[in-house]
Amino acid sequence: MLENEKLIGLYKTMQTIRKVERKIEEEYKYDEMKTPIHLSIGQEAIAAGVCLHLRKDDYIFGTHRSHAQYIAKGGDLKKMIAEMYLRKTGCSLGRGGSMHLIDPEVGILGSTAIVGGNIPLGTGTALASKLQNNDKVTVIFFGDGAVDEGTFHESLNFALLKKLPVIYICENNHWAINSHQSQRHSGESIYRWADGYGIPSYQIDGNDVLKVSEYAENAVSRCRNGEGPTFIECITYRWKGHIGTVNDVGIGFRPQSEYDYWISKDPIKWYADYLKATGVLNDKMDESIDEEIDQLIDDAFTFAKNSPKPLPEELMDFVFAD
Amino acid sequence: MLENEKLIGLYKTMQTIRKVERKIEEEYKYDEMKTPIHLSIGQEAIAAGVCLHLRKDDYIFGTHRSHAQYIAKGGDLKKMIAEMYLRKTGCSLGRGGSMHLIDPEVGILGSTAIVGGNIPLGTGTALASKLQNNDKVTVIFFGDGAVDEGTFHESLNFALLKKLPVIYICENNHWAINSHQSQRHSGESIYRWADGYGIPSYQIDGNDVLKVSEYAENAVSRCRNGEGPTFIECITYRWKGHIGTVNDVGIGFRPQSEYDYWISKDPIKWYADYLKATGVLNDKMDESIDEEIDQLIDDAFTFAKNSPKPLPEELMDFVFAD
Amino acid sequence: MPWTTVQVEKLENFLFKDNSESDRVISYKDAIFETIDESLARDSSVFVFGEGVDDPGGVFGTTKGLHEKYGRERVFDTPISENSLTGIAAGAAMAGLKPIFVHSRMDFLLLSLDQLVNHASKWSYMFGGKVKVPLVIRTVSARGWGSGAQHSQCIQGMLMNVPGLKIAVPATPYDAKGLLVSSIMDNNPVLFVEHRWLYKTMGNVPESLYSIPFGKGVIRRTGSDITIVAVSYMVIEALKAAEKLQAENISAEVIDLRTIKPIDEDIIFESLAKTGKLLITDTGCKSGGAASEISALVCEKAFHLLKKPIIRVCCADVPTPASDVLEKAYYPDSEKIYTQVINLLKS
Amino acid sequence: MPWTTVQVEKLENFLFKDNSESDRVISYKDAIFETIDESLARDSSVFVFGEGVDDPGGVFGTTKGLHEKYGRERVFDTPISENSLTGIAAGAAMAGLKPIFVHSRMDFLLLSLDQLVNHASKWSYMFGGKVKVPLVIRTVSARGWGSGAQHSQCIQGMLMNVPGLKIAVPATPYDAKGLLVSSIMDNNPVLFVEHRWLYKTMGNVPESLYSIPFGKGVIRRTGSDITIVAVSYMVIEALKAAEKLQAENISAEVIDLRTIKPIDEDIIFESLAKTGKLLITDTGCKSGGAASEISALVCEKAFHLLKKPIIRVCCADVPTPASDVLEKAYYPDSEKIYTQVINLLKS
Ligand SMILES: Cc1ncc(C[n+]2csc(CCOP(=O)(O)OP(=O)(O)O)c2C)c(N)n1
Ligand SMILES: Cc1ncc(C[n+]2csc(CCOP(=O)(O)OP(=O)(O)O)c2C)c(N)n1
Ligand SMILES: [Mg+2]
Ligand SMILES: [Mg+2]
Repeated sequence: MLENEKLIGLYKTMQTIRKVERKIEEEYKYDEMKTPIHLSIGQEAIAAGVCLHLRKDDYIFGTHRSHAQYIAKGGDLKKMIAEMYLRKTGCSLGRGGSMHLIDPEVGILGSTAIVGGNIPLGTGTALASKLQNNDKVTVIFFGDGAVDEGTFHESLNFALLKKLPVIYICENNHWAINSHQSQRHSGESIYRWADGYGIPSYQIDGNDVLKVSEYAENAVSRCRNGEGPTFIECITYRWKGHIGTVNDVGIGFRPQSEYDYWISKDPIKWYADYLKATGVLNDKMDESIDEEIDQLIDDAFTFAKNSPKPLPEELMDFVFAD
Repeated sequence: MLENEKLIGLYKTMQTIRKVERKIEEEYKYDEMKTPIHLSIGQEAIAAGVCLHLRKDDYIFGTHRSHAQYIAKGGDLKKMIAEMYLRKTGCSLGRGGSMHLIDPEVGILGSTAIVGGNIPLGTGTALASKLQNNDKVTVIFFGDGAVDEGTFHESLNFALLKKLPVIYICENNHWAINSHQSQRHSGESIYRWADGYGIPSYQIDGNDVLKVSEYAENAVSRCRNGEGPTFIECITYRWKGHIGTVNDVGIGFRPQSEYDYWISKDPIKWYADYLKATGVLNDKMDESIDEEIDQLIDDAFTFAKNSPKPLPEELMDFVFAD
Repeated sequence: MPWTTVQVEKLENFLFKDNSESDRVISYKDAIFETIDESLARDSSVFVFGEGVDDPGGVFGTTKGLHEKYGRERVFDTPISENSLTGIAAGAAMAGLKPIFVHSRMDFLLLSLDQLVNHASKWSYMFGGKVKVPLVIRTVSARGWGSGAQHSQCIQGMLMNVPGLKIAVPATPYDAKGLLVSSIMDNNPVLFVEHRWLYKTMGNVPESLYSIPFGKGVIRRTGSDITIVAVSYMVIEALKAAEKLQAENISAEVIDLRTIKPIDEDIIFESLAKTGKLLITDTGCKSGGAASEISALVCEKAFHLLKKPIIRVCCADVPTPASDVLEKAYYPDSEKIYTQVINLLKS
Repeated sequence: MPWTTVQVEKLENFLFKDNSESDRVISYKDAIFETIDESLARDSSVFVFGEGVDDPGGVFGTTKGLHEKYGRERVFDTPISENSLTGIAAGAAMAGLKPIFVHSRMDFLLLSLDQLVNHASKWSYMFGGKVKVPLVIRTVSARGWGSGAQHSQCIQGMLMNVPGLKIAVPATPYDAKGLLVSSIMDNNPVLFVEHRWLYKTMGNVPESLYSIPFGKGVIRRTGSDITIVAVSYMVIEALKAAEKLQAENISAEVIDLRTIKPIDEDIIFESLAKTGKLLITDTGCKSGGAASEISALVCEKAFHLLKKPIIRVCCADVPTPASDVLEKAYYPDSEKIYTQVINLLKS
């Protein structure tokens, strides 16, 4: 069982993600963030529960939907928001936009907008850990759509073959844009595929941050002990539509009933109630956490909005590293 | 149990494959077949056992090592040998060479030299059978190396999702060129991967033509009944080296002991003994079968060697179909 | 809603007056939609599939509702497996069907080049014409709104290096329909290159099905001082540039190639015979792109007609930046074409 | 034994006298082998992997026995998973290693373009230079002996359209070593294009490690009547053609670009200033290939130096035929270069 400090830490992380996403959602309509956004509201528990057990020098790779992981791994919030505004001060200097978040200081080596594309990359940093004889762990976050790609198969086979220190976190929110899992897989258990290779694989409630934390902790220690990869399928749901700020609920889109069910499974609400019931959290603490986070967010957005944009003459910079 | 006629048919097919391969091996040294060859000696039981249950209008797709399947499915032998000699009369009019055998008359729609490349193609003809509402079956033959590719994963997931009439035959001879399976997979059971998707999957003795026939028969009827794909891993061994006429046995290559063991498991020798022990075959019949096959082979090689080569001015033909 | 919509909605409507009889004016998007609709109705061997074809959005409206009209057997969503789906389409084509496989972004085509280049495009030749692969690959290229390096590529130029593949690059609603019909009827793999910024473009389109032959370009605007060969969306930017140039009394002839594989060489040469000067503009990166091949072709076969250097106005040789400021610097547009022409004529 | 060996053993030894001090003469294959050997010894962050690197053959001898010398952790065989292995190499590079990933045939590169083009080549730019991807992709192109359409492609031309990627095309043992050293030291993805028919080529190679800068070509033979720019193996055919042309009192200058991304423009322009005529020969298909980009570049920047059309001598725009007769018709060689030059000068 985690000590209170960590329990609160998880809560803060989840709240920060939620509040940052809400703020982005709120500001997006002003068309100042001229870049696609993929909000992770509803999926906060996964990034929080996994990253709790990672060191600063462990690696993570995200996807088009990476805000949560960037925040959970300790990425610089100012630089993240500045990237949303495509400013020179952004984490990718305005070249990448919301789908390309990076912060090497804390092991975030980038995220890809190509579905399934980050699976080999993270498997590669894990190979590096092995060749460099360090105990750095790599975590790759991807969705239920990414497992459709051949890279999933090729990379998992390789990771097991070489017993690499890598953790595959599949955030199964059942949807790939408006394509339901049932239109892409004949079964509902992605973890069985990974299991077929012989990789320890699990399917868990991705909205239960304690469960996520528990399974992640074991996976991380397996990696540190050189026992090889682990696959964890986290069942969850994205509240917002695939992209932008719409909801994608209703005819042709996601059923209202499904949506309502998952709203009732709000990972943050459940966890807050749990922490309060167990006396770890009280309303006063909750308020101050709120204020603390709001302050961070205000600072980040102010920083971003007041930052300069790249200059046209800088177009060719960074095509090649020296 | 199969009736005698079919039992003898299987024997003839295996012998034809073996003898054709031996003849190619013998003739190759004259450098008249200016194309790479991949002999299937030792793997005859698989193509024979599977194709026994296919109709003329069923489809098959092969790989770089497709001589056996071409013969077993009833491909024109003359045209096959002519292709080896890169003649205008070859099955691919001299454009393809030994790795690209085709005979649409009997459902052989081609073979690919790109490992894993035929898996989607055969899955595609199976999709066509479904959309066209016919009961044609597609069989895709590939090796233990092909399953390393992402196409394996992507295609099997799709085939099960759409319940396609396709049979995946993995000829596991444990080697991909000089790369042993253990250098590519952590386990020894490829069928488990397919099983992970939920596809009925089996691992059988690929040198026992009766076993192959039995499993293939069931798989074919599942296809015809619209019950979807089947995966069959056939354990076998190639006697010759990966390519050409060398043996690839000895230091750095395949261990002599392994080679000797598998020679002792000669699928044809075992089957001949079995047929004789059960009185289905006798020496006299065996001899006449021999003569019959030798005649076919002589005719094919004579035809090929006396056929004209393509002309330089025909270079641009067939780039596009009209 | 796909983010590029945010951008596209900002574009003004561009109207093409085609040399077609029809006075019915519809959008590029609707032209594609009705072609697919009518093709599905006409030919039972045609089917359409790809990520999101049954989406409420229907690949930016081009497949919207067709799954309800023709059933999910012939219009279906797929797993995210571009390479295998391309091979599956090729296999279905070998068995006599006419698949239309859709990529909502051209970038995803890069996952499928094994099946497209190593297999589909080579199959007819490798087997001496014994099997046909009548396959249409639709790709939509995006531009703007921070689409970024992985959601905005136009790699049609790369694929001109692939024997056995045909490439259509329609710029008008009329061509979108006529070339899509030809692509579906063709017995070979065809890459059908669409551009998101053309979707709102309006033009005359006959209701009936008609086809436009591959390898026949069209002059969009006649002129005598310089020839501008434009590919895909750049046709619009070229026409805008020509308009501006007119004000400077510079008469630019604008050629829309319609297909870049095969290429209509004669239409370029005939124009050059008048102008002696050539500017080529493409939506892809400059180096190794479509403009380079066209330039090389001219320099090899019509050098005698050239009075000046051949200018290429394309994307910079840089992965697409997300920043709006950098996008402006990165993309070719009417201003850049205009400036280059002025400089060329001054030189 | 790989079948191309059958073919390569038939080739006569071609000797390059390089402007290097060393009088040690070794083969192209040995130059690559020793560079990898010495690089593994010198830099612990270097590792080599790919299908068959630990094979008794050792990728045609270029990695032979190295797994015994440096251990299977740094020199290892792999599953047949080109796309993911490319991404795995890129990931390892991001973590500070210097991977060398080998394809025994360039055709297999087509399976990996998602990771090479969408990821490795864009990573530095997409993230504002925050991460480096020092990655070397070795590819060996085959030719002849019925290799066929899927085992003989030379697609370096296609990849010139990819920003963020560097492409080396060494033709001599000296360059093979010097450019491989530069490629390994480079902090960006480098496509290292080898040709099977160059493996037996002999030349002077210093024992010590040395590097050759990207974007610096070299004149292999000086001449005054025509400039022949040759890529990869075509350098040898160009030199043979130049020899034949000499007999006709035609003096051909042969330029070996060494790297086609970046391209040494000046060396071409300086030569053109003398000759005014240009023939470009590449190992790939003509349309949309390397020759097209080089031609377009010249026509844009050095048009004033051109007296005649720019001729491209490349493979026909056809999938590679297996037939020996058709191979002869398909491939560019010294005779075709010779004939084209004669025709050009006559014209
Ligand atoms: C290779 C590729 N194909 C298609 C797309 C288009 N696309 C963008 S996001 C997405 C859905 C991804 O779904 P999932 O992996 O479940 O992630 P989620 O959006 O649910 O977080 C698709 C298909 C893409 N970006 N890359
Ligand atoms: C995509 C691809 N990668 C690599 C190769 C080189 N190659 C040719 S055959 C072969 C081994 C195939 O092994 P397997 O699938 O087991 O078939 P087998 O030769 O054993 O019949 C390899 C790696 C290839 N042809 N295609
Ligand atoms: Mg999802
Ligand atoms: Mg094998």
